[in-house]
Amino acid sequence: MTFQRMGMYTLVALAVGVLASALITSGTVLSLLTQAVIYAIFALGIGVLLRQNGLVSFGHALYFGAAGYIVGLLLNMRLMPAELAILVALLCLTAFAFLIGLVIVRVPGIAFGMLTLAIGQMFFLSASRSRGVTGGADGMSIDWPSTLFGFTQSQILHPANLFLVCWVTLIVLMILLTLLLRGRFGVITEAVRDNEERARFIGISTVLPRAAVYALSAAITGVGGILAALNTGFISPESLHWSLSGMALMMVVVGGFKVLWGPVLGAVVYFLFKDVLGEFATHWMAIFGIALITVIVFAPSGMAGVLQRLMGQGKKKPLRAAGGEEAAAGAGYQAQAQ
Amino acid sequence: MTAILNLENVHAYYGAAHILHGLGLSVSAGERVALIGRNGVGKTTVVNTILGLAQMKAGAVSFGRRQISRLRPYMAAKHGISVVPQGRCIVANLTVEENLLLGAANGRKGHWDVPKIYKLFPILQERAHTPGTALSGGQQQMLAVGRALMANPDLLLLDEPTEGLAPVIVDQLADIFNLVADQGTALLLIEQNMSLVARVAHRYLAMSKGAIVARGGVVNSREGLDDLESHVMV
Amino acid sequence: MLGINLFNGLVYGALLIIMCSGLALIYGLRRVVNFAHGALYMLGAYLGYSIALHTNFWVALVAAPAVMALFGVLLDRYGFRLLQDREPLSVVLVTFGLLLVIEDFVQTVWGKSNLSLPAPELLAFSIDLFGTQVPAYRVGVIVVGAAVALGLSLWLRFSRIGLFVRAASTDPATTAMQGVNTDNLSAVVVGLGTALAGLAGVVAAPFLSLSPAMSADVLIDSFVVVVVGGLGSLAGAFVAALLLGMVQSIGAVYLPNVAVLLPFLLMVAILIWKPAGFAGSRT
Amino acid sequence: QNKDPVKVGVLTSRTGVWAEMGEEVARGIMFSIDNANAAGGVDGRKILVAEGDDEGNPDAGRRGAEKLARSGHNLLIGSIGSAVSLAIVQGLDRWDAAYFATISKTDRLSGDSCKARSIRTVQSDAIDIAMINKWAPKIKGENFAVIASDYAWGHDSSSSFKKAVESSGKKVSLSLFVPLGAKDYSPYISQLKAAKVDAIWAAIPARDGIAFIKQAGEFGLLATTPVIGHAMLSEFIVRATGNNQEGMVGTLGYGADFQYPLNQAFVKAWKEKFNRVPTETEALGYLGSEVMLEGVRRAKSVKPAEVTAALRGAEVDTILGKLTVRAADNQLVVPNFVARVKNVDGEMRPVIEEVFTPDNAPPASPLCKM
Amino acid sequence: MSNFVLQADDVAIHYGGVKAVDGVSLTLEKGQIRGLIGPNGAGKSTVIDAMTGRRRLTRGRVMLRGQDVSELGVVERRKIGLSRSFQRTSIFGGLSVRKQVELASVMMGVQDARADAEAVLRELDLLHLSDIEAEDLGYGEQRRLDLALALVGRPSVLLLDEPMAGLSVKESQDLAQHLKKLTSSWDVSVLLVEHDMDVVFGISDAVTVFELGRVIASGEPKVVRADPRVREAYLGSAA
Ligand SMILES: Nc1ncnc2c1ncn2[C@@H]1O[C@H](COP(=O)(O)OP(=O)(O)OP(=O)(O)O)[C@@H](O)[C@H]1O
Ligand SMILES: Nc1ncnc2c1ncn2[C@@H]1O[C@H](COP(=O)(O)OP(=O)(O)OP(=O)(O)O)[C@@H](O)[C@H]1O
Ligand SMILES: [Mg+2]
Ligand SMILES: [Mg+2]
Repeated sequence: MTFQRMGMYTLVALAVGVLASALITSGTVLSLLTQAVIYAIFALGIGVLLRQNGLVSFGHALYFGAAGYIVGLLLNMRLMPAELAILVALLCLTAFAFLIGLVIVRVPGIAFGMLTLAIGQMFFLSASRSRGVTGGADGMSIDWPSTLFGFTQSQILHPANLFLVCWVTLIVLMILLTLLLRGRFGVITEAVRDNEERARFIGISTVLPRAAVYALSAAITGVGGILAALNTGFISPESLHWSLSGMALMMVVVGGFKVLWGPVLGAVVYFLFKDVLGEFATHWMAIFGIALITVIVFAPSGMAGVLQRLMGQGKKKPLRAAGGEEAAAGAGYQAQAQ
Repeated sequence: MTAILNLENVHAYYGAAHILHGLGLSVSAGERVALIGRNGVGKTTVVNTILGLAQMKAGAVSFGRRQISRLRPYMAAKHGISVVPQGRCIVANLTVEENLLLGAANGRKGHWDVPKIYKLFPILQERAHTPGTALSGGQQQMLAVGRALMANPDLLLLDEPTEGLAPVIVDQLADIFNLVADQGTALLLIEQNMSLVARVAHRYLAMSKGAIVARGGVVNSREGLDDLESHVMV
Repeated sequence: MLGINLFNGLVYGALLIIMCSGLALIYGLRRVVNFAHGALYMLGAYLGYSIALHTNFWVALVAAPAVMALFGVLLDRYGFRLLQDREPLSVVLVTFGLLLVIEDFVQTVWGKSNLSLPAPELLAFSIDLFGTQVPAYRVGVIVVGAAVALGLSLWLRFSRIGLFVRAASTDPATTAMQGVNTDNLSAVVVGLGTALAGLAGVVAAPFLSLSPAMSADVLIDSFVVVVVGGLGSLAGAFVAALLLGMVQSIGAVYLPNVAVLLPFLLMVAILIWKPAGFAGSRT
Repeated sequence: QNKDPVKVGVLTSRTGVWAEMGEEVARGIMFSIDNANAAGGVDGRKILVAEGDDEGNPDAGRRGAEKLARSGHNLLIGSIGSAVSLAIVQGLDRWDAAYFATISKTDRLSGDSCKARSIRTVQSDAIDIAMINKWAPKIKGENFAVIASDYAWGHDSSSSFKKAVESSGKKVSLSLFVPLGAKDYSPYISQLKAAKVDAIWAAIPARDGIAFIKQAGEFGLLATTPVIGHAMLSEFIVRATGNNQEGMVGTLGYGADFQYPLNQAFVKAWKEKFNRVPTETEALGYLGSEVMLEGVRRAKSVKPAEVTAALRGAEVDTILGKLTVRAADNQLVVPNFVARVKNVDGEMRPVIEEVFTPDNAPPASPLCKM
Repeated sequence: MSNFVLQADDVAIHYGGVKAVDGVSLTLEKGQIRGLIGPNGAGKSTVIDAMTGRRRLTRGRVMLRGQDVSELGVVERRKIGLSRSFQRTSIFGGLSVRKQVELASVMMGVQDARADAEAVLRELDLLHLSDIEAEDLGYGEQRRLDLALALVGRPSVLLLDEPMAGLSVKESQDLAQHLKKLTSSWDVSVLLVEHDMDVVFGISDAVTVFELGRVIASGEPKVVRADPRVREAYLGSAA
């Protein structure tokens, strides 16, 4: 993709957002889309981790929820203006994720996923049991000030505006990511994902880039968490629970993680689908399960893959599994290492 | 003579990559055939096709008189075809001895059993209870050969069995392959080391670009060697 | 007091052994971290409940796992086998989908309420242990757990199929090349693993209550066990299951403030110390 | 005649951890609404209902509430979890909706998170605790143990019991806190047995409570030591624990045998339809819905803000008597009950033994600023 | 200080009870090619692992240009000029040939990484494959790519673990000539583990023979080739 192409896509995406916010009058639809975009950012974070590190996180809800908690606490303590609180929250999360990352990215394959799950659950349990500051299992409301970045609360919270804010945030994040991953950082992380040992033998210290990707993905998810906190004005331990991570992961895989916009697509489809379930909603679990299985079975590279194929720009050969050390069973016996 | 293995007009793929282009070959009981060719012409793919590990989109494979339409990987062994794979593929969490026992999974009885293999490769007996992958490359190769023999095969597929082996071991293996063949097991030997081919094979098939391009008899002499090497030097 | 706590830990550990040996077996052969395992456990428990209502507990103890085994065979044949060339994450999410379907199914068939299955007559008495009365049924749970652990170990170590299972767990392609019918082998192993989940469910039914949430409860504990033990390793899972059982029962008494976090702390600590778990040889 | 219909959004747990209670709440609410419709509606308006599922999760609850409210069903009622209710009330102004809390007890709903558009019709934790303060000193025994779930509510229950008991010169010699979602209670039960106390105060709600009671029975604890349950006598718990709870005493938010004309009529009608008495959860759902409809009747409007405003400070006649919606915090000041599980006509259910009238309720929280 | 570029002193590596390498000393002079041969399992790969920091030493030390590097990690050793190839091809399957070689070059701190990468690719006849993803290459090409990754940044020491394995006769001979050329044009020293005796004896300046984790012979190729112990333990008919 050339820079012109990218610029064009960006403009189109922004225009779509503005048009949507202007033309859609139904508050229900707008709030649904807002929700979808927020989760798209969440999923984008998980997708980056998967794409660049080949690592699956079952605990990213930690960053989604923690972002809301940190902002909420900072605001409740009235230590600083909300704008600064947002920044501080993101920095804290990123730094925390980087430190944790330094330790946990050494753990290979699916065990990494389990480790993230464990860490996430520890925070979930601690938040549920804590009394006082975080409101424990009941959660806490977040006191957003009456103005934020120069806009009044009711302006920001107006469905059309809020949607636009989230949408623009998503687009900006995607542009930044594209630029970042296209540079040296992107190549290094891909090399480390492909063959960690060899990477060290060409002079890449492999833990640092992996931890950096982990921190990056946490930061992105954190941005989603902050928008969610803005949207709901409330945060509870459920936002830290692994089932939320699982749901976001589901969006990533259903959307397809080989391209950046796959997870975004997954999130949008998820919410629209859930919404049209309507009266079958009591059986949403079964319907979802079946839909999930169907997509995975029939569209291995997610809906993004299907779309790409329809548009005729897909790669002919399937990309290699980034999932872990296990080579697919049928790939021939040469796959085995000595 | 009955063919143990017969491939006709095989087209094989890895994903979208078309590797074998209408390849045909056949090995009869007790024969010693060499399959030679440069790197990457598709020799291993022939093995993979026989084992059902590559996708065969056209053509036919038959074991003995039985036509096999859809290959499952365990089918070949059941029909008396065993493999010393390129890369050895020693099963990591099994001991040396268990790796050998695994070779007998097809349930065929015959000349070879564990003691006989140990006699052939004493080092394996010494290491019988260590994990198979804790052996060096060459020791693993011996184990792979031993394991393949445990199947008491009618046909032994040897995919570059001497890659990475010391010359003494290569000599030893040459003798062993001859011994095995003398006992009536057919050999299909894929090899880069032409002097080994010359010492073991009676007939060669030369491959290029996924098809057989030349065939002939093998003579164990300077000229014979030159002839063989001419097919892989292209 | 310590004695009775160790006993309690042993009971839960035994249940985890039954549960996790199935999970480890399936992972070993199919490289699938089966998120549906908890749901299968729940399904087993509810099936056992219904069978026990119409016949008795002992029939349920055999019949429910048998039905589950059949389910497992089908799952392998029409699920895992078709997906065997896919990246692990996809298959994990397929099992996640299956979990949703099973949970919904159980809620639809048996309702959303908690159900309760009494302990079988034969074991409905108490015995005196370390000076307190403990239900005999719990001793039974330990016996079943020990039997499963011992039986599986012997089977894997000494039987021909056991050898094949171990081989296929490490390297399915090579194992197939040696003439092992890996398709059937997987079906057997997944069937067995599923049956064990079902057995765990039936065993748990009389002493932990039956509810649609029982699946999620035990799933995380099971993950902790198999990961701490080393994915796919049975011996590791056995050790980790007992360890977790002990940690929970001892922790609840002596470290009540952090008791909930203990399993996770255990997992984090062990994985950082040994990234591949107790028995992990994979690096 | 062409008045706008009353559009109610019944949002409760259809899936998730509280799905079973959700079913009961919804049944109670629908019973009230169906009856009202059969009688020609309220204020000459038909009542239309749309349903939603909060999945027992605040985020899903908020989403569901927003969807219902924005589609016009902006009289919301029925969520169970306190966190879900707290999440919903944050959005009421934005969506122009009102909310009736029928089951969520957290004090924050009538404390720092109180909203003019939100009314609670069930006992708050504070009301429960005031009752415990009165009742606990009367419980037989000198030496007690406490076992409670390890989160805010459990700790509150435990400490207020302890304070009440100690103020009358008795003591609590063992306090245990059990993590939410615990499966195996044996480590706690062995400690309780070893403590050899006169009675045990247990505050373990719902599913966890069921597991605790079953296992306590299994270990013979219930046979030797009386267990007093805080919020553990609900029918769905009693049903799931077999005969284990027979004779157990505890707190209850509603009793079918409460002597009050409206209640007797309600129970009778319920029996006709369902062939059994209503459960605590069903009745609380019914109560909430009745209060909501009364609001419409008084406001002569379906505008959420007007409905709640009309109720604020009002006295309403309910199945639990003539009760006031306290103006300071929009809390319906309800009575409270002590009950005992008994075998009535071959079925276990809680039977009221003592009523704590609304005047026991503590004053409104100063944190509530509407 | 010695004039050895690389020096291993009494290096030992034990895997539990297995003494894979048990007290080996080795030296490499500037611009020298030293062949390292020995029966399978003699410990050749293990010694390379030890010198590059992939395995921890049980005993002994490794010196690079007089500096003790035993405690340094893989990355640091590579950065100060100690590079290796792998017995089993180890490349980045998902990256294009050019991308990965360029990356290696960048990591080595080469100024003009692009030019450096291209030079190496041209040397190894991979330039025409630059834009292909490595996993789509043929086996021989993958082996050359493995070597290319080891060559960028002009390391001063190259430890090559059976670079000719699996190559055809012609490819091996080309590669051998190539190595010879490198040592003179780049001043790189090579430790060459290889089973192709024609190659080893053809291009080495010195040969060391291992058996059972110990050195059994070392010296000029001719002398070593004539050593009866070496003949018996290793060479057989290839002598
Ligand atoms: N799994 C795979 N996917 C795609 N292409 C493959 C795969 N395996 C091998 N190939 C390609 O198929 C071709 C034939 O490979 P094959 O391994 O059969 O060659 P070979 O003759 O055995 O070579 P060698 O002598 O190096 O072992 C090569 O170009 C190789 O790159
Ligand atoms: N991870 C390991 N654990 C235990 N023993 C090992 C391990 N790796 C290698 N060994 C043993 O160490 C010894 C030396 O192995 P090494 O791979 O260094 O041999 P090599 O000389 O490179 O042989 P080859 O020429 O076959 O590659 C062998 O006996 C081998 O069995
Ligand atoms: Mg090959
Ligand atoms: Mg080696």
